[in-house]
This record gives sequence, C-alpha cells and structure tokens, in this order.
Amino acid sequence: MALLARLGSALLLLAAWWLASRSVDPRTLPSPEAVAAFLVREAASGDLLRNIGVTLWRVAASFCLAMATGAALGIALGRSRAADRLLDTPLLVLLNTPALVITVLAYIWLGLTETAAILAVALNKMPNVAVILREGARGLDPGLEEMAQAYRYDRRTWIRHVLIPQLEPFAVAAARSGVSLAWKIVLVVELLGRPNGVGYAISYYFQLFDVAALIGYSLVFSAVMLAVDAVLLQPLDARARRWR
Amino acid sequence: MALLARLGSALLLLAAWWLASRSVDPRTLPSPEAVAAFLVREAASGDLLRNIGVTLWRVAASFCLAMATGAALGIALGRSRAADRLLDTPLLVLLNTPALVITVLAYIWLGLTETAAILAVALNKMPNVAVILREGARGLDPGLEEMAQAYRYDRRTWIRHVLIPQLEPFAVAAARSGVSLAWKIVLVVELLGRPNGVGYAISYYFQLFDVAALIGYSLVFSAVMLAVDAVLLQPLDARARRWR
Amino acid sequence: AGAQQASAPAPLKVGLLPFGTVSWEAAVIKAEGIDAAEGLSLEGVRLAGSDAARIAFQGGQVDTIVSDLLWAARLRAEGRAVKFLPYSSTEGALMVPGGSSLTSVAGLAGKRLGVAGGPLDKNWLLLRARAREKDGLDLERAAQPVFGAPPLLMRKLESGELDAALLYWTFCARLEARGFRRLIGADGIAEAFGVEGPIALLGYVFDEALLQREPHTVAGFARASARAKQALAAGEAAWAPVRPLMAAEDEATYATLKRAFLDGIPRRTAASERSDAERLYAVLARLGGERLVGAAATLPEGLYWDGGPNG
Amino acid sequence: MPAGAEFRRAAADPILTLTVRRKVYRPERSEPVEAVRDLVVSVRGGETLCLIGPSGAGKTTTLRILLGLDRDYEGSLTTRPDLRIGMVFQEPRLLPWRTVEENVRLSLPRPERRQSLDALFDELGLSAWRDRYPRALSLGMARRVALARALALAPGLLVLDEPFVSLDDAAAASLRAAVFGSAGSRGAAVLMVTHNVPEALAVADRLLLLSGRPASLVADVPLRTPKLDRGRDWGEAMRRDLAAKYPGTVAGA
Amino acid sequence: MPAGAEFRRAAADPILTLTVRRKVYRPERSEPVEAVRDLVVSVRGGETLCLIGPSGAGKTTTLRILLGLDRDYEGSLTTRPDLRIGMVFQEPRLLPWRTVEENVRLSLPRPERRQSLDALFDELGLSAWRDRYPRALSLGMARRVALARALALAPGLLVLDEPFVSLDDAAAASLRAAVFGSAGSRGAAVLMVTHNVPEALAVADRLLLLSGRPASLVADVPLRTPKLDRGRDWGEAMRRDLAAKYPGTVAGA
Ligand SMILES: Nc1ncnc2c1ncn2[C@@H]1O[C@H](COP(=O)(O)OP(=O)(O)OP(=O)(O)O)[C@@H](O)[C@H]1O
Ligand SMILES: Nc1ncnc2c1ncn2[C@@H]1O[C@H](COP(=O)(O)OP(=O)(O)OP(=O)(O)O)[C@@H](O)[C@H]1O
Ligand SMILES: [Mg+2]
Ligand SMILES: [Mg+2]
Repeated sequence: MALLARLGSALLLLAAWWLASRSVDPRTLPSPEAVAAFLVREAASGDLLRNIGVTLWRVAASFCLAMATGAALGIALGRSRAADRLLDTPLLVLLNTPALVITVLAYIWLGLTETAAILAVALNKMPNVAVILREGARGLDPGLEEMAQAYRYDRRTWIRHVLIPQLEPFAVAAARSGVSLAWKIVLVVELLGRPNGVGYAISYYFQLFDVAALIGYSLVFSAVMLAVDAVLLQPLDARARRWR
Repeated sequence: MALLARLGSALLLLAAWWLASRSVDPRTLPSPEAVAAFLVREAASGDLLRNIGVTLWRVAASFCLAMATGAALGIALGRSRAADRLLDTPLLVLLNTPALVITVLAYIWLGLTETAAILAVALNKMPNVAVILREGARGLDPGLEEMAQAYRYDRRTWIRHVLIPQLEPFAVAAARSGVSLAWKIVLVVELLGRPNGVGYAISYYFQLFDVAALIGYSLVFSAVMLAVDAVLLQPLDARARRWR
Repeated sequence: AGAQQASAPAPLKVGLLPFGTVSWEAAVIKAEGIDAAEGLSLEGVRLAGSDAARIAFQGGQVDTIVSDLLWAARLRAEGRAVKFLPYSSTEGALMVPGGSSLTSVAGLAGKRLGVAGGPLDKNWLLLRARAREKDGLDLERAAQPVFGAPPLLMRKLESGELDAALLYWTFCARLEARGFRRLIGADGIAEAFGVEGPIALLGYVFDEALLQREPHTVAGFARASARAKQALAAGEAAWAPVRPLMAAEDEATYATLKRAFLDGIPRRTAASERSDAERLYAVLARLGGERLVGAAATLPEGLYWDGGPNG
Repeated sequence: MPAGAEFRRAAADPILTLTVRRKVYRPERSEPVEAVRDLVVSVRGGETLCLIGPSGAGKTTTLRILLGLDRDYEGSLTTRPDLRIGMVFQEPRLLPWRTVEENVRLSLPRPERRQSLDALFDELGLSAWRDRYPRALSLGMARRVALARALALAPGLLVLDEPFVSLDDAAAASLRAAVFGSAGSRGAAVLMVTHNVPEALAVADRLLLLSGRPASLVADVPLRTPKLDRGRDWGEAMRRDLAAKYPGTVAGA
Repeated sequence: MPAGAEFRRAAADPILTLTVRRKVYRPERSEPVEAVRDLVVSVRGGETLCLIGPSGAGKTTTLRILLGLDRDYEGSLTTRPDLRIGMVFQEPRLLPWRTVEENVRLSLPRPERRQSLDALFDELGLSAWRDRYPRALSLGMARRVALARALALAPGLLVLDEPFVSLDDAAAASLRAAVFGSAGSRGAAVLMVTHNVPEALAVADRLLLLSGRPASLVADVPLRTPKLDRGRDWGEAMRRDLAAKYPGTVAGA
C-alpha cells in the first residue's frame, strides 16, 4: 500500500517531467529517455557503478562518524548548561564555516587523502546533527527522568529505554536531512580533491554542460537514497513508533 | 553571564588558533593577525561590507522563503498520512538533489538573475526544513489535541497556542541548522552565477590560495551569524521556553 | 559598418572571470576606446568562474565567453551552432620545483604527480599518451597521480607533498615567478603528435545566430580584440589598466604572467589552426573516448569562424 | 405558552442523546478491544447524571464519543446545536506553555476572552497562581485549573471525568459546591463519571450503572429523594441496596 | 543475639530519616514558593505511615526530596544504604514506548529482570494487558501498572503518592490487599500520601498530619488499635476526634 503510493507518486513525477521536456529545448531539460540512455551507456562502461559505489562508501563512513559524534555532542549540550555555554560558540562557528573552507583546510592539513575527505564531510555535517539533537535533549520529559532516577535505572537501560525513544524524532530528522547533507558535501569534497565518485562525475559533466548526465547522476543517487530510506530508515522508524 | 561564557569560549578558541599558527607554515594556517590584517584591508576597500551585505540579503530572503514553505509542507506531511504518502518521494528526491544541480537548473531555466539565485537556495533548503518539521508534527500530543477539539479552539488559537509551542524545538533546530545551510548554499549559488557576495569572494581568493582571506571571510560571516543568533534566535527561544 | 556607427553602438556582452585574461583585454579595449571605434559597446559581465561562464553562455545571459575548443566542438556536435574564434595558445605545463632532479617525463616513474582537472583533463591524456609512446611508460600506473583543484595542487607542490604538478597556465606563471620550472609544456606535449605550431585551444565562442543577426558587431569585436592584443604587445603603456586586475603579488609574477600572455597571442591562419586542431582532436578522441569529446569523433564542420582578421 | 411550561419542556427534552451499539479499538499488531456495547445515554437539560462503572470499563471512551472526539464507532449522536459543553478530562490536560489564566481564557470563544474571572479564581482558590505555568502546580491544583476552564465557559452541559480525586475532603467539598452551584443557577446539566458512590448519591438526579468492559448499561436509577433530604442513613441504605442488586458495579461498604 | 531481638531492633531503628528545614521553589521570573518548612519524617522498618495534608501543601515535594530526586533544600536525608524503595508517583509515569510488561521489568535490577511476574500481573488484573502499550490503557489500569512496577521490585520501603484514586471501590480494595499483603509478608515499610482519611485510618500504624503550604508537621498520631479491631465505629470516632483537633487538615465527615 505505502509502496504503491510511493510508486504512484514517482510515476506522476516522471510523467510531469516527460510532458515538460516535450515543450522546451532538450538541452536545458532533457527528456527522461535521454537521461535513461545516458545512464545505460554510463552503466555499461562501469563508471556509474564505480562512482556511485565510492561515493556511497564515503557518505556512509562520514555519515556514521558525524551522527555518532554529533549526537554525543548535542546530547551533552542539551543536558548540561555549562557545556552548552562553553561550546555553543565554537559549534556555531563550525556550523557556519563553508564546506569549501573546511574541505580546503582538511586537504591542506591532512593531504589529498581519503581520510581527509571523509573527515571533512563529517566535520561539515557534525554541527548540524549536534544542533538538532541538542533541541531534543533539551526537551526530555522531567517526569520520566524522575521515574528513571527513582528506580535507579542503570546507564544502559536509561539510554536505551528512556533517552533514545525521546530523541527518536530528532534523530530521524537529523538522519534524513543528514544523509542528504553528507552526500551534498561529499560532492564538494570530491570536486576539490578526489579523482572519482559522483561528485567528480557531476563536476566533469558540468564542465561539458551535459544536463542529461547531471540529472542522471543525481537521480540515480536519489534512487539509492530512497532505497536506503525504504530499507533502513523507515522500518527503524516504524518500529520505534509502534506504540503510537 | 551567558554572554561572558560566550566571550570566554571565543577567546579560548582564538588563543588555540594563535598557538597553533605559531608552529606551522603561515601559508597553510595563517595567524589571527594576518587574517585581521586582511579583513582591515578588505573592509577599507569597501568590498567586505558590500559582499557580506549582498550575501546576507540573499540568505535572509531565501531563508524566510524556505522556512515558510518548508514548515507548511512539513506540518501537512506530518499530520496527513495521505499527503505524506503522495509527497514523500518527491521530497526525498529534492532533498537528495545536489545543490549544484538545482542551482544550474535554476540558472538555466530562470536566467542568471537574483530571483533564480534566491529561488535556488530556497529550493535547496526547503526539503530540509520540511523533513525536520514533519517529525515534529508527527509527535503532537494527542491529549492536548483532544482538549483543543473539545473546547472548539478556532484555527488561529490552535496554531498559536497548541501547534507552534509543540513544534518550537523542531523549528529552532530547523532554523539553526537552516540558516547555516542557506548560507552554505548561497556560496555555491554565488560561485556559479553571481558577480558579488561572499561566495564570489571566497572562490576568488581560493584561486589565489589566500587562506587568510578564506578564513577571514568565513569568520566574519560566522560572527554575523552569531550576532543574528544572539539577537534574534536566542531571545525568541528563551521566550518560548519560559515555562520549563 | 558605417551605417551602424552613425546610430548608437551595438552592445555586446562578454563574460569576464576574476583572473581571466579576457578581463585584461576588455580593460584595454575600454581604456583606449577601441570598442566605440569599431562600432560596438563592450559590456563586461562579471562571473565567478568558468562554470558560471558556461551557464551564462548557455542561458543567453552573455553573447560570448572564452572557452576551450573541446567544449565548443562538443556543443556544435550536439546541435548548438556555435563558432570558435581563436583567442590564446597559452596552455598549462608540468611544473617541478627549481631544484628538482627531474629532467624528463621518463623520470616521473614512482613520483607523486598532481593533475588539475581530473583523469580526463586533456593535457593529462596527452601527457600519458606521449609518455607511453616516447618512453614506454604508463604514467597512470608508474607514477602516483593525485587529482584535485589547481590552487590546492599548487600549494601541495610548494610544500613538497607533490614532486610535480600539471597545472593551468596562470598557476604555472605564478610558480615560475617563485623559482619553479616547466618540465614540459602543453605545446611540447602536443608536438609529439605532429602539431606544427602553437595551437590556440582557447577561443571566443559565439552563437551562429548572433553572427547572422549582427555580423558587423561580431567582426568589430574580433578586430577590437586583435587591436587590444597588439597594444599590449607593443609596450608597457597599455598595461596600466590591466595591472590591478592581475593580482600579481610581485614584479616577477607580473612579468611572467605578462610574458605568458603575450606568447599566447594567436598569429596563425584559421586554416592552419584548424588542421592542427583536427590532428589533436583525433588523438584526444582516441584517448578520452566519448566521455571527453562527445559523439563526434572528428572536429565538427564549420566550427572555426573565418570572418575574423585571421581568416 | 407561559415561561414555566417552556422551561419544563426544555428540561424534559434531552439536550444530548448518544447511542453506541459498539465501540471497538483496533490497535495495529494486537487484538481488538471492545470497549462499549449497546449503551444509550441521554441527558436532559438541568439534570445531574452520574456514570458509575468499574475501572477500564469504557467510561472515558464513552465520554470521548459523546464529545465528538472519536467518530470511529457504531451508533449515533445528536446534540442540541447550540449546546456548549465544558469538559474536565481525567488528567488536567493544561497547555504547559501557557499560564494558568491563559489556559482558562484560551478555552473561551474569542468575544468572551476578556471577561473578568476574578470571582471564579477566588472561588477555586487559584487567585495567587494565575500567572504561573502549570509545571509549578501540584496535581490537585492543576485539576482545579481544569475545572475553572470548564466553568468559565458557562456551559449548558458540564462533562466531568472523575473531577474530585487528588483533592482533600475540604477542597473537594468546596469544589463540588462551586460546580453544582454554578450549574444549578444556570440550569446546566452535568454528566459526571465517578468511582465515589457516596459522592454520586449526594449529587445525582440519576445514576447510570455500567458493567465491566465492554461497558453496557446495567441500570438507570433515578434518585427521586430531594437532595436536601439525602442524609447519611439514606445514603447508606441506598448504597447497600444498589450493592445487593448490582454487585458487579457497586461494592458493598 | 536471638533472631527475634534482631528483628525488633531493626523495626525500631528508622530505615530512613528526612529532616527538611526549608524547601523553597525559586522559579525564574516569578515569586519564590515555600513548599515545606520544618518537617521531620522518619520511617521505621515494617511500619505503615500515612501522610495527610491539604491539596498543594507540599506532600509530593516531600516525597521527591525523600527519594533523592530533589537535592535543592535545607535539611538532611539519611537512608539505610541497602534500602530498596519502590515508588508510585501521583501520575502513572509509564514509558509510553514500552509495553506494560517491559515497563515493569525495566525497573528491576538487571539480574532480576527475568523473574516470573505471572502471579503479580494476575493479582492486579493485568495479565491480559502485558503486551499492550500504555496508550491503550485506561487511567485506572495505568495506575495499576505503576503499582505493579513498585511491587515487583520487592522493596524495603514502598512510597505511594495517592495510589488508589481513579479506581472503583472493588478494585481499590483488592489493590490495597495486594499492597499491604505483600508489604506485610516481607516486613516492608509503606509511606503513603492520601486524601482519603478512612483509608488511612484502616491501614496506617501512624498518621502524619501536615498543615497547608508550607507543609509542616501538625501532628504525629500513632494508631495503636490492632488493624483487625478497627471497625466502622472506631473509624468514625477517630475521624471526628481528629477533625476536632486538627480542623485545618482533617475535614469533618
Ligand atoms: N487507544 C486504545 N487502544 C486500545 N484499547 C484502548 C484504547 N483506549 C482505551 N482502550 C481500552 O478500552 C477500555 C476502556 O477504556 P476507558 O479509558 O474508556 O476506561 P475507563 O472506564 O475510563 O477506565 P478508568 O476508570 O480506569 O478511567 C480499556 O480496556 C482500555 O484498555
Ligand atoms: N516546580 C515548581 N515551581 C514552583 N512551585 C512549585 C513547583 N512544584 C511545586 N510547586 C508548589 O509547591 C507547592 C507544593 O506542591 P506539591 O506538589 O508538593 O503539593 P501536594 O501536597 O503534593 O499537592 P496535591 O495534593 O495537590 O498533589 C504547591 O503550591 C506548588 O504550587
Ligand atoms: Mg477513564
Ligand atoms: Mg501531590
């Protein structure tokens, strides 16, 4: 049912695109067929899979890193007023430092390496996660907190059964907006210092002004993300929401 | 008190930077003085103010646009299952479309205009806001909802006194992470099609590999954002949180 | 042209990049009133980078930009009728530190090698082909290529993290001013493929429609461009309005930038440019394949514009 | 028609009639729960009706349906169109981000928001707390605010879900006086869920006794003895009587 | 020392002593509220203590301090180090995202989590609801779960904040039996806040009567009559007696 609705809305989108592409210059809005043809060619050459694969790996690695550190930091800031006062300013500065600057500095200091790339992405995304989870940690239910304290919940129990369920909506928001952010930054990072990946491909085709390739790559990545969302995030989310 | 802590932590940051810059090549990590000197020069020429001003205006315009549309969409999706099913896929696709692609398409379709630039940024940021507020709208307290219905709260009262206070933490998270996102995307947008603004300046100095200028511009912008945060967001937030 | 001169001069919008030499030329044209003399009014449109320039051209926001031959060829092959007017033959080079022990391409084996523009950069493809044919060396495997943004690579070369870097000419000029030297230039590489003279891989790109609509304006602009170059070649005086645009931090950088620019002024006929370009294009099509050059295996017909002063 | 007859007719006509044939909760991933079956509640103007039933029977469910908050049931609901209902939920359900006074005012229709509430707050002992947020109240105080909210509306029907628990006897007595005094003077009807049988016997015109889940009507007991004549002994006797007849609903003393 | 003496000594020694000189809430941006003043509560092993005081007096505040949940007060708290305390809050406070059974088990120390709870759930009438989430419970049922959670812990001290409201008489009576039965058999002490004077008179070994806010001790009334001998008449008399002596705390019937 949900799948059907998703499929339906995807088809609707496709139809709208197809119709729009009839009426304008195919170079500014290529038709779905043209994009599909590009993708078939690119897949046949093996580039598509390779680029998507390498980008996906970078997104995954930096996403996990950023989620873990960002969540820990955000929760700490949300719960401790002192920590918040001390770290709020650096956090905001980091949050507002452009991806370009962070990336360039990471490449300068750590060399043009994979580690630098992944660290740069994680560092870009981390403050975002922290800011979102801080709001979550600020709003914890004091009644449940007292209950947990009265019953001497140990740390693990508290985290798993009291903290995480309350942070869940914030974590989902951070994850959803975060995956996409990570991948957007990976593009910048790949553009500046990696010889492969979707970011490289996009900047390459952008040089050639191949709009079909741009749309093709970004759609394939969206599709991958939709799949990740459907297979991973949504079931997790549904499980966490069973009680509602 | 809070201001003092902020100032203190900013000074700490500065001291750490100063110390680090002593021990490495000034071309990879310029000293605070060098950055300050650059800023003084740039300010004297009038470029600093002009660039910051124009970027700020773009950030503000697109931020407001994105917050308004994103919040409306997110709330609708969070409250209506049918809307969510229908629009979830397009939302995720838009969320995962790289800034580069959206920007290029906006410029191609709407021309290299200010409108296109602002629209491109808003379109980049909007799905993020929607995704965060959707989580908020999903978790509304059913008890209060029933109360409001039983007492026949009119639409305005419900929005102002029931809905908004519950969405507040999500809205703050979206705004904080959103302002920074907007400004990061403005950089891309300026890079690709505007002859002024901080993004233009940063790409200019990146070509020259003037790290002092990169850091200088990004710090000034961070400072502006810190000021906006302190003057606007924090008091709003504090007001909304009085009851805790 | 006389009829037009009487009325208001026709405007022509030219895309200018912060470090592009087009803005130098435009500055001279404006400063010496060459555009008015040729019956047009040159309007510079500032753009942040080459990507922005391409968007602007595609979207019709500017009438002409300077871009590379391959891009123009690809556009034409894909059905957008554009014309190419040679602008400059100045090209990138493989740079090494002044004190480097490297003296030949063959010596690159095992070295860390920065490449601007990525694995499909045309100079990198040509360099690889040359190394394979002349030295029997597969650079992609034998050396350690590192791809990245040019400023970043320049910095890495300076800090010693790279042994050599294949960079665009403005970066090369700056490095030269700091005591780095060229191991081999793009022209040197191209020679290996039978190219006869300096070949202008950069040129103004116009829409054919504009040419048909306003042939006099475009021709006037071509003449204005040539006159500006002559003025710059003639002596120091013309450089006055250009100097502030160059972001040259010292005299040495200024001098090398200036020399490199002047060396690149195209002086050959369109026909000879074209035949050399065809030769190079064939090599590139073979090496880079469809991804580099698009569907056309040979240089599309009618790409070069013959109406210019060289034609 | 003389005014007296009009009033009597209004009092005899039901202002609200609810018929629930069946109400079944169907949670995802677990067994359905039948909460109400074959229950008819009709409230006449000015009368006080007490709903008594075991814990978990379906009383709150019935009230939610009656208020139109749950439409997923088999049955029908008719209400006099202009009927104002003031509701006191089983939990206080205050807006935590609004002060006590704002909580009360927000529940009034816009034109009535500025009316003076001094007398009401005084009567409920809340005057000192008008500007506080609900977090700073004890549970009993929060319940009083919830009552104030319902009374401020000047409702034609007051629906109360166990309103007088968490209150000491003195406070409960004075609140009862406030509620029934105000309802009586305005001719308003009261529908109250309670577990407190003596309380119900003291204030009700009619008792509705419910079975355990699914809640269905066990007995509709009119109490014809005038309220002033209901002494302690009458209450004891009545209670024993009910406990004997309906042991599933009313416990012996 | 013989075991009997040991037991007596333990029963005589307080297992918990709380002295509150002052407890003042200081909300930002509004007046401070003094909630407790000069209150000493000491609980001896095995005894049942009832705390009675008007609504908003400071009873819940006292319990929070006693449990160590609020340390911002003037005074001192000493507890026997191995004392297990089971708490029933004034609201159920269940984890809405965990089932009834998980809510109960999570409150046990890790090694005891797998023990059988069948008898307990049976006794409290919750067996059918073990796998449900708290949203699907009526308030009375949720309160029973909160009680189950406290009892499962086998506590040495059971602290109850008005545990038997929102329950019909039959359910309340059976719960009372469950609580005091279990406490009695394990020699556990019970500290209960209640507004229900007859209830307190039926189960307490000692009453602590509190004044209105700020709560302070009005009287410490030991009830020496054995529980089995406390008939209805004794209760009535006792209540009249208390109401006469402490009219601010105990209302006349
Ligand atoms: N959302 C729900 N999903 C499933 N079952 C529910 C839900 N809400 C209530 N129930 C069930 O319906 C029955 C009636 O609940 P209700 O709240 O109406 O009881 P009640 O008579 O008000 O009890 P109490 O006196 O304890 O408040 C209970 O068995 C309860 O478990
Ligand atoms: N967080 C708080 N901030 C300010 N005042 C508070 C706070 N919590 C409680 N109070 C005040 O302290 C007093 C005592 O509250 P408490 O909850 O202890 O009362 P109680 O005796 O338990 O009342 P009840 O019988 O109604 O539950 C009340 O007047 C209340 O308004
Ligand atoms: Mg109920
Ligand atoms: Mg209390």
